[in-house]
Amino acid sequence: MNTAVTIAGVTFKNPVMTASGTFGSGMEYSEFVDLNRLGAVVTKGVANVPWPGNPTPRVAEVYGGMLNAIGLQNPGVDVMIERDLPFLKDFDTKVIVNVCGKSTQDYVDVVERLSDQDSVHMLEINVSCPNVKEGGIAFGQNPDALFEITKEIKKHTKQPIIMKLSPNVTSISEMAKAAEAAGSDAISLINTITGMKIDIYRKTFAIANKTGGLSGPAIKPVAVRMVYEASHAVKIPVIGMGGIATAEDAIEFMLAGASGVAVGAMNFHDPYTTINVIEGIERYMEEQNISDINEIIGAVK
Amino acid sequence: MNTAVTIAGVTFKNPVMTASGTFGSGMEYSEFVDLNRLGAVVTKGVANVPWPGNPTPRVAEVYGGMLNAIGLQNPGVDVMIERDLPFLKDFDTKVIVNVCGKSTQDYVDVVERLSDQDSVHMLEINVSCPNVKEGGIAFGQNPDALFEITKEIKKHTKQPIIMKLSPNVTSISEMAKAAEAAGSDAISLINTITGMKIDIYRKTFAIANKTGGLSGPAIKPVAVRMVYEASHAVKIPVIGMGGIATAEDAIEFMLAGASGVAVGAMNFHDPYTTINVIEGIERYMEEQNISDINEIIGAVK
Amino acid sequence: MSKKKKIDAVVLEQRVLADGIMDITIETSLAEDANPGQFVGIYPKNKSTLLPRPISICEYDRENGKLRIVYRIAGSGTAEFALYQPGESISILGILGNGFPLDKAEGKRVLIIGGGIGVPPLLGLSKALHEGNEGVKAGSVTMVMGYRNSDNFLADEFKKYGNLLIATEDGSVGTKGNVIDACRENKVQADIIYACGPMPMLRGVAAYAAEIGAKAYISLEERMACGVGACLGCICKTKNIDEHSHVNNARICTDGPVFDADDLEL
Amino acid sequence: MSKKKKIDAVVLEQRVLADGIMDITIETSLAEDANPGQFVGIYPKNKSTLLPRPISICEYDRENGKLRIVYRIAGSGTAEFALYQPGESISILGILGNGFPLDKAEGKRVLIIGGGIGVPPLLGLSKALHEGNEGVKAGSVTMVMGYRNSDNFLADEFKKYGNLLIATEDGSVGTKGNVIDACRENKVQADIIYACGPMPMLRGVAAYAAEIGAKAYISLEERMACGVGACLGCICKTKNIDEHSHVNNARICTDGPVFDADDLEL
Ligand SMILES: Cc1cc2nc3c(=O)[nH]c(=O)nc-3n(C[C@H](O)[C@H](O)[C@H](O)COP(=O)(O)OP(=O)(O)OC[C@H]3O[C@@H](n4cnc5c(N)ncnc54)[C@H](O)[C@@H]3O)c2cc1C
Ligand SMILES: Cc1cc2nc3c(=O)[nH]c(=O)nc-3n(C[C@H](O)[C@H](O)[C@H](O)COP(=O)(O)OP(=O)(O)OC[C@H]3O[C@@H](n4cnc5c(N)ncnc54)[C@H](O)[C@@H]3O)c2cc1C
Ligand SMILES: Cc1cc2nc3c(=O)[nH]c(=O)nc-3n(C[C@H](O)[C@H](O)[C@H](O)COP(=O)(O)O)c2cc1C
Ligand SMILES: Cc1cc2nc3c(=O)[nH]c(=O)nc-3n(C[C@H](O)[C@H](O)[C@H](O)COP(=O)(O)O)c2cc1C
Ligand code: FES
Ligand code: FES
Repeated sequence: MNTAVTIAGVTFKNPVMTASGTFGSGMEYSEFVDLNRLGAVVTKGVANVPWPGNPTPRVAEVYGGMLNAIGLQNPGVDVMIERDLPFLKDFDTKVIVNVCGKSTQDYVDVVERLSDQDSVHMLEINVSCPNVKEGGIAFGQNPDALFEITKEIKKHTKQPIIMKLSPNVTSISEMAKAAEAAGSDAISLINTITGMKIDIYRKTFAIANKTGGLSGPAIKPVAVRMVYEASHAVKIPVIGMGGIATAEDAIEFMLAGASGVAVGAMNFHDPYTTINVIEGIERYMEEQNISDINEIIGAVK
Repeated sequence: MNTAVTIAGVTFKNPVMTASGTFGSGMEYSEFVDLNRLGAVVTKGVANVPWPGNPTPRVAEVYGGMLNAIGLQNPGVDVMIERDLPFLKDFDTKVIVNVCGKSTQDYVDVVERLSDQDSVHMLEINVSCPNVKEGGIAFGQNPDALFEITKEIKKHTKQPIIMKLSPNVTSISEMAKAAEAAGSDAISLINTITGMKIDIYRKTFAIANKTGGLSGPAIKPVAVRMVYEASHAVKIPVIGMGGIATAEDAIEFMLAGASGVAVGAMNFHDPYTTINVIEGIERYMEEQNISDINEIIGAVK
Repeated sequence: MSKKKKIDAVVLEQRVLADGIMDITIETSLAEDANPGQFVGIYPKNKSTLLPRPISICEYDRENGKLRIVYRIAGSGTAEFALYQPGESISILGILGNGFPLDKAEGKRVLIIGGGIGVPPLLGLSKALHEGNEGVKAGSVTMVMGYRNSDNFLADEFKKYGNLLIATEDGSVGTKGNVIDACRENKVQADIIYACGPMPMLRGVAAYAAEIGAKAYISLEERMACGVGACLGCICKTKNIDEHSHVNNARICTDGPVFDADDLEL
Repeated sequence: MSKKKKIDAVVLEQRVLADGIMDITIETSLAEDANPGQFVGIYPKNKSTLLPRPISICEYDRENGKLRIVYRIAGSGTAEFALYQPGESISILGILGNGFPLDKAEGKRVLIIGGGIGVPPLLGLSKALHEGNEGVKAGSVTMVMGYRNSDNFLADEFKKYGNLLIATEDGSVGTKGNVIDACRENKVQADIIYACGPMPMLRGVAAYAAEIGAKAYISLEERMACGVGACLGCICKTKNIDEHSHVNNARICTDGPVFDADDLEL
């Protein structure tokens, strides 16, 4: 039985990854999960310098999911290189570093700093964070801006890049095509959908930032649809995420066209979710007599 | 205690309406609900001629909600005038007719046929149905197209119109502004978010149409955010909907800026939802010492 | 007929009837209005699932307010139902749909055909036509039930109401094959056929009815949301323009689930 | 210390402690690692709510694997918890956070201040410092607990571990006012203060500690998602750059919930 998938030349032992920002740098969940079993660890978004993020409350629970407006708090790329990457290097898993920035130059600075890090197998470029005022999502909601920044980043990277797309757009196909045209090696989606919660007794926003990104099972149907649309619009591989809680969910994304899948908010519900998904995929393959996981990628048209 | 709201000159005894397509013509749920208690009955979308809709399966359940791709099956405006309006006329509630079409002319035909119907208090123009191939959503995803069709429809209507917006857009504010600029008297949102579900054992789409519109509690945070954004972008009143299950949910929409609210998919979970919402709003007003419901509209900024 | 309601019912008993098939009896005032072929919507308590599950009434006891329901564990909702204990309260919507039209059966040779999980709703029907307790008594009742294997749930109960033929896919009991094979093998004649089961079987039933010159009433299944005719989720194709919809669609939940096979585009 | 786990625990008993306040004891192997001031995440079963509820440990019994938890019914999750019956299995995540630093308290005058639902986690702490069962025995233990009214839950238990002063908003018991009013009224002196309660109270505690020259350790609350330091949802502002985050933020769930008040931007 083969569960390995290859995305932009990088081979993952299985398609199951962690979604950026929901698994810290891997360290926090290593108490629960043997990181060696994961297809990849995708780290929290990192910028050129430390970012303080947004005021609290930063998270709020909603029906079947949560809102977050962390605002990309991160210790900066230097700390990542000195502390997090050495930790991750000891595990037999792939490492994808999620990169954020406020300007094109910010992104370029980070990817350049990471370009000689052998322990970094791929870079995921977050141009879709709805929770920071400048930069970020501005690139992720306009195909021309996405094209430009992708092209610029590509000039400065050694590792293959994954442009991470925002679902807060009219046409996800158009965004996927812009990323592909500019040379992105893969795309990942979806980032969170912008949402809001109001506390009707305190008459305030549940999130200090007013809006937050919606994630969790509530968004899965939207994510599956966008993965389907995006993977039909481009030839580069797609990594799918959005509400994955079970192996069935992961398989749904793969049938829709995803070559890899990531578990996000559901890590908070159950820290063993990634492992359960991996084991469940293997069971499904056995039951369904599927010898190679690659057979199911995009199999439902 | 005043629970009445006035939207575009029409006064509703309370802000609670039914969401189009989830309450039939009112007849079906009149076995459960005293229609006299509702702020308004909003009918299923009606076209100039009968539409057969999409093949089955048309509905699928998902986490905290459902997908539908009914495809706007309807008996045509003549049947509505001969059968449904006379039925509704006997109730002391306002009637809003939801209108659909494939071309601008289709919409114009319907609103003209309805213009001399006194029992129709408002028209809700559905340019946001994601489940029909032609027309519909094409108008709802492009601000220029929305502006043009709104303007054209306004020329042919006697009743005030509500343009119903699609959430499947990059900027809801821009769409709201286009509707307002073209003369719409109010806007309503959100229609369903396009989603997909795949049956991993049968390896087929759960909905024959492949994609369907997501509704129910799962979408509430997105709906509240869009109501907030839209109501801050325009001066015309906003009717909010998307996942309303309880009075708390309805109040959340009103605090975000909605002058009216509609209950959709949750009618299927509990046919008494509208009444429970109405009673719960009254209880909230009592507890919070709110003498006029209008005080809470847009109160959280 | 009373109005439809969403109401709490109480589980009286529940047992495993066959592999993956449960037999539950609930107490509810809705039983007063129950007829063979109608159904209820049962709401799971799991808050991630909001829609009622349409499940047919197997037997009803109007006086004592009881409904017997036989269902297959098919997914998360029915898996949850299978855990319900006596005394537990559940939410149901009903009575839904139109049942089998009995009036045409008086004194006639009735053939009742069921397949798989389409078998249970036919029990109350067979009983009514055999005993005449709904004011209509069939001249004769022949029942043909199709199963996968020898796990012939409810067969003993059907036998009380007439002549029972069985078809099994694996040939372990009765005719090897499907219900139509069994009908042919036994040259079953009838004036009126009532059937419930998967769509391919129902197509076979309609064809067989035409062959033997019988009238067929068949019970359909479709994904439902509201269950009360409001959402237009559950339509089937009709030969003629439907009176309600004004297109060639009828709503299974309210215009059915039982239809005159001649009216349908199968 | 063992690893953190998500694990099933069993409810041993539950009772109403005061109006809207529940007192539950659960059996779990996590109790082995419990310390005063730490907390667990309790997962509601309601599938519309996916995040664990952070609730402090009130008392722990390591040998017998028991945790006592006292909580206020504040929303849908805690309302669900209040229905749990003895024998019921629940899912918990733990042990989470760092508890109160006891080592500084040896032989010292300890002041323990709690307000509202911040009272319960201080019971295990008072006991430990009074009895010395964690290897540290306070010279003296004074406790000041603030309540809304005369419903002084846990007060009788606190009394066993030292001198208890009470402040009530309505003045029905002890000092009318808040815990700081009670401290002033009684001119409470201390070398070290441990506190848990609402933020305004904690600010008052930090100020009072400065006044009397005591060191204050305070337990903070914030909305949490992961509970294990991964999501960065639950931060508080620190005076200096935090060692982990490299900005002026510490994670309450892992770096806290107890902090040296001097380190915080309150
Ligand atoms: C009129 C009618 C009568 C029925 N009578 C019976 C009966 O007597 N006994 C019995 O075992 N089953 C019956 N069914 C099928 C039964 O409704 C499904 O097996 C059940 O809904 C599955 O629910 P689930 O949550 O276990 O499955 P899931 O797959 O988790 O359900 C997901 C969603 O799909 C719907 N769904 C899944 N399968 C079906 C299906 N076959 N038909 C309609 N909706 C479905 C569910 O209602 C739910 O909304 C009947 C269906 C209809 C339409
Ligand atoms: C470290 C820590 C220790 C705590 N210890 C206790 C305790 O011992 N006893 C006690 O009664 N309460 C305690 N709380 C508060 C407790 O977490 C909340 O009352 C509880 O989460 C409410 O959940 P709910 O589902 O009933 O409310 P809901 O309002 O329905 O919860 C919705 C969401 O908001 C979160 N939330 C709501 N209120 C709070 C809050 N005050 N703090 C953090 N998250 C909140 C919930 O966890 C959930 O994610 C503690 C909080 C923290 C952070
Ligand atoms: C708390 C939190 C923090 C996140 N931080 C990041 C981030 O730093 N970079 C990024 O690209 N996506 C971030 N995301 C988005 C997730 O990676 C993922 O795209 C999204 O949550 C959808 O998946 P899910 O529904 O499985 O959570 C974050 C999500 C959450 C919930
Ligand atoms: C079965 C179904 C049919 C619908 N039909 C229509 C329609 O005909 N016209 C329309 O404008 N919206 C239609 N809608 C959208 C709803 O009116 C509403 O905008 C949406 O469902 C979000 O609200 P909810 O989450 O409360 O259901 C339909 C929704 C559902 C679920
Ligand atoms: S299920 Fe809604 S019309 Fe039949
Ligand atoms: S709750 Fe996630 S870091 Fe504290």
